[in-house]
Amino acid sequence: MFDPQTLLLSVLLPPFISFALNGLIPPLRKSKYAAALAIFSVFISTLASLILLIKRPGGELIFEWIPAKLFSPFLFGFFLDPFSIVMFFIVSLVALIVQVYSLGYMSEENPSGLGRYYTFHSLFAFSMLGFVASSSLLQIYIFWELVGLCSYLLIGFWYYKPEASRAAVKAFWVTRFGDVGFAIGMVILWGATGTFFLSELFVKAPELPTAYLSLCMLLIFFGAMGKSAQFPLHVWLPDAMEGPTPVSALIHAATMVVAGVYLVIRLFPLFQFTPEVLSFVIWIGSITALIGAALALIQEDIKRILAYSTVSQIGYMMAVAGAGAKSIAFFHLFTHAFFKALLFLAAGSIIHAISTNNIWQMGRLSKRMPQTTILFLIGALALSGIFPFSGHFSKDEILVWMHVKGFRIHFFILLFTAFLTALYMFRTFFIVFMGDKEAKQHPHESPWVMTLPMWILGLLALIAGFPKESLFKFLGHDSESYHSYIAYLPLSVSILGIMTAWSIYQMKLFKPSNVAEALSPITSALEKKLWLDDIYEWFYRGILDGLAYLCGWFDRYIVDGIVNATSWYIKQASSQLREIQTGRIQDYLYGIIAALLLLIWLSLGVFPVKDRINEEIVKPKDHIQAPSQYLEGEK
Amino acid sequence: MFKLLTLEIALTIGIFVIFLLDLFLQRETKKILGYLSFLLLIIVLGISMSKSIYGTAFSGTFVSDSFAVTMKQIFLIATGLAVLGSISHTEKKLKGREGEYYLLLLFSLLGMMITVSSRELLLLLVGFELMSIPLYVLSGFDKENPRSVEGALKIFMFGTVSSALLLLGIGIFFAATGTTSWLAEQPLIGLNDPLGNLALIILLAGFGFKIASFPFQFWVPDTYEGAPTPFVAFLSVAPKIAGFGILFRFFFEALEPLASTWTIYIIWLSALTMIVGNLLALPQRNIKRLLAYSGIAHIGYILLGLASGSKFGLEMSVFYFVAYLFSNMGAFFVAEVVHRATGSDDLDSYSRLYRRSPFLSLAMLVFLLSLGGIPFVIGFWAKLYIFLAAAEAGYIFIVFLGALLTVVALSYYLNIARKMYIEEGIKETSRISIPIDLKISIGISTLAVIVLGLYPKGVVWLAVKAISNFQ
Amino acid sequence: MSLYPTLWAAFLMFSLGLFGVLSRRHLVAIIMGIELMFNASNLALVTIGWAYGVITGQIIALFAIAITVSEVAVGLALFLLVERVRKTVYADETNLMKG
Amino acid sequence: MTSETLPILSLITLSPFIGAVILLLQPERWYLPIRLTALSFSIISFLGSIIATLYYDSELGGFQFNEYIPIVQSLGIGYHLGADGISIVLILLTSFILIAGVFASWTIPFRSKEFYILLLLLVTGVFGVFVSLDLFLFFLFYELAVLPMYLLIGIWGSSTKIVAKGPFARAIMDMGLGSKEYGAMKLTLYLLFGSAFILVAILGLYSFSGLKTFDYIALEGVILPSSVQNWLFLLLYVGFGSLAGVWPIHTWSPDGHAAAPTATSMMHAGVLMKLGAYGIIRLGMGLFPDAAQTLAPMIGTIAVINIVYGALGAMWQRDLKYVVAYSSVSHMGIVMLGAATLNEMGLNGSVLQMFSHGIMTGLLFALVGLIYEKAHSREILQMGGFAKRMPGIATFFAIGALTSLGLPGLSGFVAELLVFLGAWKSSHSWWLIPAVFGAFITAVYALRVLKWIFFGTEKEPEINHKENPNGLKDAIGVEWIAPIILSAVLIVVGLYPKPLLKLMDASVIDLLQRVLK
Repeated sequence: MFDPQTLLLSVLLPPFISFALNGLIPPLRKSKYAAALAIFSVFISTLASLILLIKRPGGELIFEWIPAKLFSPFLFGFFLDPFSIVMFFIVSLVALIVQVYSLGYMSEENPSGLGRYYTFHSLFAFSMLGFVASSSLLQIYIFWELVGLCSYLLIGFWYYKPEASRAAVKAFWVTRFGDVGFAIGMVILWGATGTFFLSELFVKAPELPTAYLSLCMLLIFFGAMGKSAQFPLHVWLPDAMEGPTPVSALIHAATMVVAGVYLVIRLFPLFQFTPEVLSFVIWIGSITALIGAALALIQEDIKRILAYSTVSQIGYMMAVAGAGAKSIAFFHLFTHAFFKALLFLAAGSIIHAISTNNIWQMGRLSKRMPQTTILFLIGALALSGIFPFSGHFSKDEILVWMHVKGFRIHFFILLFTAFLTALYMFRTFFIVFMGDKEAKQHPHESPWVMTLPMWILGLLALIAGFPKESLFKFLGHDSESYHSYIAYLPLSVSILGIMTAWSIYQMKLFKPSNVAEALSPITSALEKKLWLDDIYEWFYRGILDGLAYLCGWFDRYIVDGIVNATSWYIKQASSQLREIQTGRIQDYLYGIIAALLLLIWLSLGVFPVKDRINEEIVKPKDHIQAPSQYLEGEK
Repeated sequence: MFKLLTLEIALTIGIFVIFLLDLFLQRETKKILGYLSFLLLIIVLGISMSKSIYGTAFSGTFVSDSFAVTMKQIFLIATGLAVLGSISHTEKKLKGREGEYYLLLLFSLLGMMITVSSRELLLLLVGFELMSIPLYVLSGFDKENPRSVEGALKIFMFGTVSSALLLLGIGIFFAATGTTSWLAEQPLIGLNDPLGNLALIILLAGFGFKIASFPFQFWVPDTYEGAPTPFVAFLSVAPKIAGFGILFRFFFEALEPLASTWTIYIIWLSALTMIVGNLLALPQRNIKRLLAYSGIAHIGYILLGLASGSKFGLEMSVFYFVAYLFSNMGAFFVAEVVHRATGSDDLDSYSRLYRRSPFLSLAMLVFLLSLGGIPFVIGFWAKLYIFLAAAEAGYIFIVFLGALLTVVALSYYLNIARKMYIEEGIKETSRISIPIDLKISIGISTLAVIVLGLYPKGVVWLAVKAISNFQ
Repeated sequence: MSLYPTLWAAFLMFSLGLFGVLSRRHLVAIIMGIELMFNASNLALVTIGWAYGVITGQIIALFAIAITVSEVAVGLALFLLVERVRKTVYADETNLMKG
Repeated sequence: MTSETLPILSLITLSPFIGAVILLLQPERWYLPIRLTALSFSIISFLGSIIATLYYDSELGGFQFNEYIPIVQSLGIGYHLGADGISIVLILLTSFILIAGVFASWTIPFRSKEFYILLLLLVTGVFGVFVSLDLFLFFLFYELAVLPMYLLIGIWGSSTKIVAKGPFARAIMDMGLGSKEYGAMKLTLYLLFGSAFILVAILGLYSFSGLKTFDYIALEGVILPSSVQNWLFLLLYVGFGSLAGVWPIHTWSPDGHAAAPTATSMMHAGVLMKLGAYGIIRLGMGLFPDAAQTLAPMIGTIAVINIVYGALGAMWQRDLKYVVAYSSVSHMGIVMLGAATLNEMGLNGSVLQMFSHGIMTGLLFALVGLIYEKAHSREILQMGGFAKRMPGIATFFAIGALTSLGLPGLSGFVAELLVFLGAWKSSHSWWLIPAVFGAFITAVYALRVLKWIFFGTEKEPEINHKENPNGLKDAIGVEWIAPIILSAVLIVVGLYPKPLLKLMDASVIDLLQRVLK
């Protein structure tokens, strides 16, 4: 029973089944078994992917989806390789943890709402897993859109909150905007190679002219930018925090947002032939990392802080992937999944306790919520890359690689980002947990159903860095051990950041506002989120709606106006023409004269040109019988 | 040779019988005259089925071939419907004068029967007048109604002037050819010099009054509006078909070799007639005027068949006669019923008709659809066939024009449908009671329109048979 | 003798009649014009028949006269009716119905 | 399969007609029997089309289930039916919409008998067009399909207010824009105007071919000189284009759809517009292959205009029905684009898009009808937060909206993808770009409408307060059936389009080989 196909199916199918059952049977969805079903299904997937992780087989499932005679038909397939197996593990595990956590977090929801929540979760689990294992570009696109749909649905889960629905729609629009690029790139890639199947693509694509291929990959990467919230398409992710916190932990931290990185990793065999695109990827990655961190620094909403930090961490991944180390990018993805999810869940338990997102209304939580404090600290340390937490290893690898491969500028950008990361993380930590003023409500520690998952994640965040070597071996990446001052640089920078935060927010050595004034142009730019939202707003309200207005107006009053005018003029003409019927006999009699003149005029036209001799005009003999014969004639 | 004239003789005898009865009957009992004349028409129609009435007489000037007989049958049917539809009208409005009414109808019918089987211009003239003069009288039959009188005056003026033209045309024809007949034996010399051409034109103008094609249509709406409606049903169909009978005989039998000349006149008249008829029907508010103009438009379509100058085209026109006959007469009968119920011919008196009488509104809808050429009623086939013939003859642009004008036509037909079925605001909702005779005639027309629409083949056969003896 | 003079005469009569029909307002005058037209045609017919040396022309003329008479009979009756109902004998005042 | 076996196509086509006749005999007041009669005869057609789908030999392709009865031999008119893959798909679509439409108009308030009679007549015409292989018959059924619309819209329709502006304000005002009579009359005259062109094209073909027959199969054989082909093809394009909502002769469709009652707009947007596209593909491309090849660039370009223009037009609208109507204009653009690509992908996509758009727009109109029944308003901006009161309707509406923006897993995606691929493979690759952007704009307005109506804070149109005091409710009882059927079809086809595509593939390739040779 452990043959790869079965395992593959037992990873993919359970969430789908739970989604189908919950979706199609309203009574079930409204009952409390919906949650149980969803959790159970994703638990099975987790087990199966664990077995896969241990056995590490390879395998493949293929079937025909769209038939074609003149073209090669479109195949569908799922296949196992190191990346997909590990990703299976990450996705299913985090999904499981988050779904369990949600039992506590969403306890106030009414049953039908909870059922909807878990239905969406199952759908998400299914489509994310499917995305991971897809073996055809088209299929990747399909699941790509499906996870986008799930994020839309879950962000807008509290649809009656206006900002939630707005954030959901915004997320969908922005990602969809990126997908326009993805779709076009995909189509024109197909146009050149005639196949969507990855293995065939990897064979055929290299023959393409580099410019063409670069165009395709650039467009596809555009999609990745949308999905993975890369600058300048990152604007949807902070707003997406309107959704329930566990959703943010699962979708907008651990799994879905990294789909773009995963896409780049998957298509790396194609990217590697297009150095220009790769350098573009590096640039986008590093800029995103920097901007994300900078923006995180000035937020007051704890979830937004985490969101921006996600943006910047994904920037890291992109950068290093662009630099050619897909395994390192994947490694960071792996560790980041755990500690970022942990951070979100911790934040969630805080919000659950004191129902506000604003860090300035928190404080001294360390006494009230000790477990949460510790867990958040673990996450923060991991994120800042402090030894021995998992983040340390991956971030180290990234920076080292950037340095070794000689991307100096990017190296320093990312190094500075590391400093900022530690700074904003511990700014948050000190304000929220150590801050001197009391929170208004009386916070309490969350129930075990929430803390237990957090502890598991905390453990993972702690240890996830150690299996580095074996993971690299599994992914087929040789990480040359490289010992020099570089290796210690990131760590020391992070510690420096922590110290800074401590000195500012704990010791109050100097006021943050002074720093802000000192850097006023930058801070004001950051306050405005670099005007990106305004630009998009303008594009949406100004360009799109303007065009729509033009078109609609033109259509209604010009195109349709012409139609109406035609019939109107016909009516007018007819009522004009009525006048010829004066009602006076003699005027009528003129009609006859007019007719004669007309006919004579016509005859002048036709007559002289003919000279037919009279003999032609001979009537043939007539034959007159009873109609009987014509009866036969017609039969 | 008299057995060729059986129909005419029988009709004449019947007419005299009715005449005598009319003299001796009491005022109250005169209504049976209507049934009698209907009976008479049935009998004559029965006779017309016999196969022994075919041949030529009077040294070929009087011909009774399949065309003539078919046309006569059509006239008989039309007149029969008209008589049936008039019964209640006459006994209500024209108490004591039924006799004259029916006699005049029958005389007019006799005239038509003579015209369609005459191959000689003098006979044609006589028949023509015999057909026309009763119509003048009947148009003015509603003596107290100024509109009726005025309508009669107009048709009379128009008619007399055009018969004067006809006489002149005969004269010029005579001058050009030295003969007034187009017998089988004898060739027509000298028709294609300017003089003969002039004769052709003037004769066409003379006949034009009967079919009321474009420049001769002026009298139509006024006369229709004034005259008694059941008679208008007759007037709008039978004389026009008779006029076409004459045209077919004269142009297609006598002047077929000159086709390339006269088809040009006909096509022009046809196009103008379509345009004027449809456009003028558009702003009408009076149902009778509207039907008058739409009838003019239909004349344009039929002319298209003649203009195609082929047997095929003529067959299709004959098909169109049948379609037009039932649809148009039916519509006028409905108009009569509504007029009697509401006392006005205004379109507004049709609003919510479906509430007041579902049968009536359904019948009207069927007639309108048939006139508009919508599938599964006979009008559709008629229009299609005519267009087909014209396209075959290469008048693709005229077909295009005609097809576009059909849209205009439908816009005013549907306007009536809207009033009957859609329009909301309504004062009167009492049910309309339909007199039995009108019920029967409307029923017959409706049935014919639908059945023949579902099975057009029979009519096609009739048309083919009718035209079969032209070369 | 040549038949042109008579034909010209016929032509003139016809045009005269037509002119009368179109120009006069009084109904009786109009019908006189129509009479003229008929008679012109008759004259022409007779002449042409004579020219061809056949009697067809004369026959038609005879018939035509009869027809004319009947038409005029109907016409005059109609005029009386108009005069009684519409209280006018002028052609251009009988325009109740138009358009 | 020939006509000595069960005449399946006649069964499909005529059973609604028989149903109409039977309804005619029933008294107005029989509430249930009327509906059951209509339903049962539609189900007969439905089963018939299912059987046809199953028995159609998609490997063989070509026209099957042929039936031939001469009507008028001397003119070459015959009752010739036959269906190939494309027709089968569209028949299937029609019968789905028919069933859904019968259920959607179950609660129709007044004159239901006449309503169902007209509906069934309409459907007879539609089926007839899809299966008739005789041009005369084709035209006959076409006109039959157009006419009942007039009464359907005029009697049961609904009016809106539209201000007259612009250079033609006077004309627009006099025409009474926005009233249901206006919509009905406009639609009917527009389509008859189109049918005039079609008629001329058919008669022209008849006389040019000189075969003295209207039989499609026979006429397929003749190859006319290319100039004649171009003219006739253009006539057909204008004629059918006016029905398919081709820019710029699409303006009847928003007004017509907006004025029409639910089932009618379902039938119309769902099926009749397809009928136009079908006409262009079947008659245009089938009979005038050279012309099709010559004029494909024009068609494709206009189609692209349709896509973007329609989407923007929909974005401007604030009346729910108008939004859906304009979205169908835009989607019909995708259909025509697929037809213009002249390759397997594109044409398959085009036919599949006909199917999926038919179902989708049927679903959307059904839901709009429901919303209108509950809220008595179609003003989008007056509604809000309905998802709380009517979660079911919200769900189905979301499915419809997501299909229209081409979300994978729903049938719209497959069709659009195929069309896009075809467009890139075609002679004018640039068509792809605006088409994809059109899809993006669709996403914008579709989600926006979804958000405005169903999400956010609760609002209620003020008319509603007096008209139904008991407030907004979710759909109940029989109202569910139409949405369930249609969205099920959407999902199934979206997940596994293979059978449908297999069905049409052979026929599409036959057509292509005729065109490309």
